[in-house]
Amino acid sequence: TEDKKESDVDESSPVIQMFKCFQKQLDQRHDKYERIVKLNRDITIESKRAIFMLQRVTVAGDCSDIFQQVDEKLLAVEKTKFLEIAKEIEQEDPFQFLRAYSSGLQEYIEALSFNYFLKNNSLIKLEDVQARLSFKRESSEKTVDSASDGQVKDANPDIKDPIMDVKDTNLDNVKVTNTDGINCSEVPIEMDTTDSDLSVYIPNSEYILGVADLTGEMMRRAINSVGSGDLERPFEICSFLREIESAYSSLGNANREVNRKLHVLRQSLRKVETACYTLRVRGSEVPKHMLIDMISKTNIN
Amino acid sequence: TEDKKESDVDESSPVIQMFKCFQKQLDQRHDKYERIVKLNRDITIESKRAIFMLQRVTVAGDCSDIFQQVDEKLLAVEKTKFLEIAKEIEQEDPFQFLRAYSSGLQEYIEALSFNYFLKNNSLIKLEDVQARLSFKRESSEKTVDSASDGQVKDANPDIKDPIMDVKDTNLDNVKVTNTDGINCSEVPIEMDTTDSDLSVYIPNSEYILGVADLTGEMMRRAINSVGSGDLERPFEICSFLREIESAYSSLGNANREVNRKLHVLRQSLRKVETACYTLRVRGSEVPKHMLIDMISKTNIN
Amino acid sequence: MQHENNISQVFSDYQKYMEDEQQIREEIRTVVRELEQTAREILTQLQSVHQTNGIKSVSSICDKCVPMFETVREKMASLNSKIPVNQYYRYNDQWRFSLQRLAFLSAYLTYLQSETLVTRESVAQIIGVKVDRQDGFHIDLDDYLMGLLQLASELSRLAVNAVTAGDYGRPMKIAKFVAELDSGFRLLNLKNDSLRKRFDGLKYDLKKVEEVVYDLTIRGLKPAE
Amino acid sequence: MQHENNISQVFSDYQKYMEDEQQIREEIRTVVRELEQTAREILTQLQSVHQTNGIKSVSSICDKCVPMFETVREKMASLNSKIPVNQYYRYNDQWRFSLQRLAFLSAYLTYLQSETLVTRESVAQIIGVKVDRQDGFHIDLDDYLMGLLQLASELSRLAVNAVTAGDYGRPMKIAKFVAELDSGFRLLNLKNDSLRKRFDGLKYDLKKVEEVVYDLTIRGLKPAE
Amino acid sequence: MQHENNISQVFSDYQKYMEDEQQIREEIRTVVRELEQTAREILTQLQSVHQTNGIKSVSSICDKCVPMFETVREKMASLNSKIPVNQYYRYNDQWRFSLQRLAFLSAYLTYLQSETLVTRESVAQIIGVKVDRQDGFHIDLDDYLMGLLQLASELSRLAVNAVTAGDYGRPMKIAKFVAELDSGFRLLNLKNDSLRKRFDGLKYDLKKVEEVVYDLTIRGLKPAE
Amino acid sequence: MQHENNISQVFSDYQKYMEDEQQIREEIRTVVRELEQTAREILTQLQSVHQTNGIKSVSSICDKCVPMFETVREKMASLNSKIPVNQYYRYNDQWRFSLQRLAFLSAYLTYLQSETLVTRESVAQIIGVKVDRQDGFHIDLDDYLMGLLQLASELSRLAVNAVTAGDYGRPMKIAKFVAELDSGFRLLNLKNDSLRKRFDGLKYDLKKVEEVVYDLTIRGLKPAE
Amino acid sequence: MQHENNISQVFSDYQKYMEDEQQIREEIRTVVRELEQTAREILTQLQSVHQTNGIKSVSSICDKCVPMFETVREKMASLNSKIPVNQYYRYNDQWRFSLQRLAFLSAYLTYLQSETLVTRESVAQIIGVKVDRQDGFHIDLDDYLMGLLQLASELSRLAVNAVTAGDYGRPMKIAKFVAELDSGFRLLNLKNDSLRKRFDGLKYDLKKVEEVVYDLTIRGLKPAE
Amino acid sequence: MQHENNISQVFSDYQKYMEDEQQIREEIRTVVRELEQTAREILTQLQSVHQTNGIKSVSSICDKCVPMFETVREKMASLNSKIPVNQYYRYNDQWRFSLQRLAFLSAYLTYLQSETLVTRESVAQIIGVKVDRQDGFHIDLDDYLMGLLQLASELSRLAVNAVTAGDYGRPMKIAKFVAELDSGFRLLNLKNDSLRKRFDGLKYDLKKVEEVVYDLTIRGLKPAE
Ligand SMILES: [Mn+2]
Ligand SMILES: [Mn+2]
Repeated sequence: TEDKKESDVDESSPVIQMFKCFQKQLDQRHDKYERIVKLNRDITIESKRAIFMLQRVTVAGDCSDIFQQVDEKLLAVEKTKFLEIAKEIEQEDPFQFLRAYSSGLQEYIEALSFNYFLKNNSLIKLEDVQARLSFKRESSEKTVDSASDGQVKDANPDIKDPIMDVKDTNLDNVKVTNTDGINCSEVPIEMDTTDSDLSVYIPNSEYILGVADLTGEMMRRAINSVGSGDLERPFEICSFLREIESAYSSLGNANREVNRKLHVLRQSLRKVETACYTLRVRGSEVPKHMLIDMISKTNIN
Repeated sequence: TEDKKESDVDESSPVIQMFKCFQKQLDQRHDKYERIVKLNRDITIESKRAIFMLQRVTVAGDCSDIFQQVDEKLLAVEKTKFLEIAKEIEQEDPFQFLRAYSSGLQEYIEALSFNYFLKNNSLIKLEDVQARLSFKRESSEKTVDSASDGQVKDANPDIKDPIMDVKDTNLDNVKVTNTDGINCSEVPIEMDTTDSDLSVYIPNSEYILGVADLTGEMMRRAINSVGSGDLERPFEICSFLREIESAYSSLGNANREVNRKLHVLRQSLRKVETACYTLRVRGSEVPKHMLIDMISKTNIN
Repeated sequence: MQHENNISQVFSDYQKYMEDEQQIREEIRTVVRELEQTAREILTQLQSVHQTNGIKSVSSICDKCVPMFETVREKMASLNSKIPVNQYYRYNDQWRFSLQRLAFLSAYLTYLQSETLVTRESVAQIIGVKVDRQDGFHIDLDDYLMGLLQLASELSRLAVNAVTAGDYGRPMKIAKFVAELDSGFRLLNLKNDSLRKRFDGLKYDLKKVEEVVYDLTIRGLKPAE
Repeated sequence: MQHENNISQVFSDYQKYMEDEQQIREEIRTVVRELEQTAREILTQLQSVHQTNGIKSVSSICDKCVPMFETVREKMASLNSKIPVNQYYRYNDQWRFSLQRLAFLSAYLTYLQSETLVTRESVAQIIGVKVDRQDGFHIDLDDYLMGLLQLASELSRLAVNAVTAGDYGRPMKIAKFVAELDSGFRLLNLKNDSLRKRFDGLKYDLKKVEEVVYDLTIRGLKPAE
Repeated sequence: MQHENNISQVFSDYQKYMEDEQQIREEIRTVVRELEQTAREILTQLQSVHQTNGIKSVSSICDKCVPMFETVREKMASLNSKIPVNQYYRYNDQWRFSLQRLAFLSAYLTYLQSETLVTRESVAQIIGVKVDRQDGFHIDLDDYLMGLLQLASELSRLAVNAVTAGDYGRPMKIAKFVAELDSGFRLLNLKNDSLRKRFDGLKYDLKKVEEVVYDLTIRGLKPAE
Repeated sequence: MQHENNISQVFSDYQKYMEDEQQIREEIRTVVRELEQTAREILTQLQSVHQTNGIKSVSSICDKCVPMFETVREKMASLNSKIPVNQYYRYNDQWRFSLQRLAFLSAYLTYLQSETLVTRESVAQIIGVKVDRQDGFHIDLDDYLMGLLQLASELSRLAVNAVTAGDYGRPMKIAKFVAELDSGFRLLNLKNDSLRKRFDGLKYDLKKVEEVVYDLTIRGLKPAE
Repeated sequence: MQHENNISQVFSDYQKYMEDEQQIREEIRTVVRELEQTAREILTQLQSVHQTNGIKSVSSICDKCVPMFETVREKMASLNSKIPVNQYYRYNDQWRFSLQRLAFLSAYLTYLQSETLVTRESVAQIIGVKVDRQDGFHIDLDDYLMGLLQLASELSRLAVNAVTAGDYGRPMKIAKFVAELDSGFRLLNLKNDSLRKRFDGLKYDLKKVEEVVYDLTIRGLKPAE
Repeated sequence: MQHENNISQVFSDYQKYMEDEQQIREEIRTVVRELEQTAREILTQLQSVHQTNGIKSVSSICDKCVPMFETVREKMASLNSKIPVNQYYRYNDQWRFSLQRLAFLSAYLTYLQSETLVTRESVAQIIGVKVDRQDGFHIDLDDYLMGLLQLASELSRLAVNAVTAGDYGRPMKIAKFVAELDSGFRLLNLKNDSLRKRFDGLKYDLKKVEEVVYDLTIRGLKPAE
């Protein structure tokens, strides 16, 4: 083994040069992944907080400022965190880093669709969600004339135009400058991108998983409604949940994650059905004359 | 339930005021936790990279620049990431947020102690690690005269003074300004802190867990040594690992995490013992005269 | 050999560290067990309001409980003395559950006495701890909140049993109180922890109480306010 | 009802999305199975170098393999045609293992032919894929590296069997080659993934080869260089 | 060499054998997937009785389901034709779950039509299988019973929703029916398997239904029998 | 060789030892299976009180059960005879569940007969075992208490069904009884075991019964005491 | 009532059905236990080749084993008689492991006797089963192959111990044999099951044997072929 | 009221019973912890034979251990005194693991002293317990066997380290000893328990030792017998 020393790391060896290049590529990718993971955590937290805010909405109170706050919060998440992710994964296969931000994306979809349901009593469409995560490029030389197809069609006026200008974020475009003449970037970053917008692509499966989580919030909302005296909401929600449950159930070959969430969805539906049952069975007890009597009494108070 | 409306959220109610205060406190705490978690991820990654660099050290090559790079990397982690954590947990019970940075701390201890072992052939002491995570306060009015007891006593000259000046970090001190006159901070932040240094406290148990991980790196080092023709290292490491194994084994009532790592440690020791066995049994095969013959031949090459 | 002594030193330090910890844990366990014993006695006392004539003797039941908290404060002082400075969170799994239970008992007693929501400051005073960590052994915000959630659950049961005992006014007041508590909790951004899980039950407590109020209302049994 | 249609639309879209995916997956599965069949045949061919007279007929063995890669390239073109643009990483679990295996086979063949390390570009060319994602169906850096690690393992076995077959020069060259590969890999910062796990085995391969060199050296069997 | 041919023979036989088996498994999978699709459609149909006006259109809902079972029988015949003689138990993990589901659907349909318990013979007839193993593709007793337990669970949900929809008579009949099922199952000495686990849920279903009956009774809503 | 014989001796001893143990386990299994059969029959009998006319024939139902316990005692004697001296705890996992079930049945029968709480002594007498370990095959306190918790659950169900059957007095008495059980259990400092887990269910049983009483009260259906 | 009888009939049928199955399972268990006893004895006998003088008495060791397979065949006939027609796959988990073990023993014996690979036909004959499913109780190809993989593992151990016992020729022959087995298995497209997992071990067995040959070669101990 | 006293009596009895049990458990825990401490010290001592010069000082290492078993016997006597008559199996989970460990240590010491297999009688004597259950605190056969399996594992490590330390004779003797242990265990029809699982490791220990012997043999390092 004496000749070991001869074969010691030879900095000029092509193999070593090649691996130095690999090292840079791997580190770049890992760093990017890590940055996305951090954005993902931020998105998760902000979306959860938006959901909490929405659970504070009561029929009786004045809720317009809550909705406004939520709209602002969601918009802020889109314009900062999601935009940053969009920049990170520009030119990448959208599925390559999906695992790094999937949980945040689902939580965001949960929040957004809950907000939408409370305002419109219906389910937000995937295209509308996707439109919110599609951004105009600030530095584009030519203006984008063709408006995206995915615009929210019957959106509440509270929801801002989903294609938003990106001005107040100060992310640098990551440029990989190659120090020693070898192309070490796994992916050439510099491309003509002036005519393409930035976006965070939402696979249909992520959307469906986010909507599954929405049903849990709907259940909470239904029970809260009983507590706060809104006796119609639970029936509306029950009917909505039944439709969603039925739609989920008729999916063939759904993946395991969907099935797991479907189980929770069914439990939520049972809870809402039981609440409706209780409302009905208790409501049935009042004879007409007593009800009139009761209402008049209440009015005196 | 008609009188429900009367009891709707009353913004001026003391209960609601109280809960608004709770809201701020909880959010502050969660935000702090989240910031620490992110620092923890950074520490983990940087420490892992330092370990990889150290595994590149070979006896034959010129390693002083690797050591220098590792020293710089560790110092950078301390002066930025750990210092930020120290600022976050200043005035807090050090155990309150430990879970948020425990994994990074252990990985850092693993890297630091590996570095130390390769230079000094011995185990770095807890006090020495602690000293590196203790910082002078930049803004302190009076200079800290009493040098910390925890200075590295027989440290390699490569290791910089562990009590380091904090100049090149630009963290603002988090000040909680109370907008509505109620003290909403769970912990009053403003205190006379001029005479106290900042530090990230290292519980002995974290140190022990970090050292347990070190043994895995030592095993890698031992096997690599055989591959690169350094036939003495494995025996040294074997002896060192046996001592550590014996020390771990004699701990009473060790916690589950220690026991899990001890299991891995034992496997590593077995691997190193087998490597030593192979060296010995093969080495035994050379008759004296052949060995001489062999050496002379090698010299010719 | 140089580093051998080094290693044994390291590990004997750690052995010492662990033994100290174990010692402290055992002392804590003993005090906590006594605390729980007292808490069980207070609870038994307070739960007698659910019994047939309990609702009529609320104030005498409360009077019996008050001195029992004296014992709580003594045990708490003893517990405090066991915990090294700045290590509350190292050991707090051991008393966390008991502290929540005591926060609940304080809140329940306070409600029965005055129909008001106990503050964290009052809880701290009643059970003999601090509010702020810096001041010594304290009660965490989370634990105080957990106690309030237990209170809501207990009150929803009380609303039912009050009706059984012929007290039709109490459910109305409980309903107002629990609704306010619910509004308060909804302001919080909870993590997916035990507090969140318990909070998820609050809406059912409120619903139950509302149903009792409804039952009384439709039968004209609601007393004039 | 307004939102009902809404909901059915959403879910029928998803049903469609899933069915498309399943369709693609099945097509991929079929091609990958054929690829694996070819890979197995190449491997069987290449492994015959371990057999008694194999070491002496390395070049004819290689010659037999070369045309088999033509089939690989055809299958690969077919595989490429199945994958929608920008969805490589949606499905790549299905072929990842096969791609690593093919990278290994290319690397092994290249080594046997020229005793050099195959580049990623060459692998790509041999098996008919691209190097860069943008250019089409490509081979990931990770998968190429995995192939190299499999090569190291195969070569350590070859060093042993070469000695058995009386070829004492080959182990020396293998040792140099594997040592350089090891130096290269040590430059990488690997995550705790399968690549890291496999890399952990590389040091044992190197150790084994060094032992063979040692055995030859002490017996004076090492040929003059 | 004699035994080398021998060896290759062994392995090429095996390759054939495995491919045949895989072929069979894939064919079964395809038919089972279609069966499940039909089962899902029947279920969606039957579950519409829970919806707001569903309880009033039970008979028309049933009418819509009846022809769908024709499809089931066709698929079942096709499934039967895929299974090699005597190998029912080799593959039955693939359809066991679907068979239980179909047993449940038959039982549910029968209950909605006539408020009676479907027999195993009827299930077999409805879904187009045999009762006895020796007569061909059959339904095992375990699978039939699993279907009945699923029925109990569905009926307890129906009792609740029937009341919501204003049908106060149905829960009484459901209660009687589920109580009888419960008595039947109690006689069995079940092993510790999935059937036992599912049976443990039956008592909750029964309790739920009894509570519905109670709620109606105490409010005088129970219709005269 | 001396120690070789030694070694075989060790292993043949062990073979014998294991076979003996297996023999005993199988004998126990057989008797326990018979015990469970009898227990199921008693339970079926006792559960008929939930049925439409059951509540009116409580005493005749009880009369039918009494002789069935004779069989229990016989089986128990047989079981006792299978257990080697001092090895109760070696095998008690095999009958523990059945013993708890029998304790429950004794407690239920006793309650139905006399509305009193069965003592451990009575349970022991009814099922033919000892109270004290040293006197022979005995029933552990844990198992007796587990039986009582099962009783509470059964009684909460009975309260509901009694109302359905028009018996408005029984729920009051059940409420009082279950409240006492609850107070009793609250005194205990339970470990975190299966008893504790089951005890957590007791408060739901109590709550349910209290709600039944509430329902009767608010509707003026509570009979004068 | 009509359907009530119906219900009890369903359940008493099921009780009967379950008891029958249990009976069959227990009978199978008994025979399998005896089979395993015999298999252990054969194994003990065959493993004595590893002992100091074992390698020299291979043929007499084989002779002792041959009659022991007579017992195997008897037990196998008995096992066969317990299985209801067409239900091989319902119960085969109970004997699968033993069958694989016996396939291994047959293969080992055959190798020791003639250094050839046993065919599935021979295995079937040696242990008294059929090759084809339709002819009766048979051995599946998977189980036969599993036996071969166990053989490879045993032979790699034998190669080591043969050298210890001074038999330098045997490892060469074993190496050749195991390499052929390896080539054979490599042709298969194995599913991800237990066979695949076990196959992954084959390469280590082969490597070990190759290293033994290497060790002999480098020391000039390899006998002339 | 009669039965109310009854109820409180039941629960205060139980409180007493639980406290007694807890008391016993804690006393056992304390003694077992001390036992384990001593066991750890003996192990540390015995494991020093693996260290560089350990193999040469086996007999002095053994001498140091002998008096440490005196402490074991004392602790064991103390443990025995804590266990109520006939309740060995109620608590034996608490010391089972330690007993196995001590059986291993006795076996290891005995082997190092005399290269013989310790008998269960000797283990019992060394650690101060009985062999037969009826004579008092005893060691079960399972626990003794578990100790022997730990010994095999330790000896395989010793064989390796002995060679490293230049002792080439020891591995031969270890190989013979472990082979005998293996033959013994092979006779047993082990249940699927922890003993079986551990036994599965024995064949790897044996293989390891055989390979050490092989390595020595092929290099001519095997000392003349
Ligand atoms: Mn949610
Ligand atoms: Mn590490």
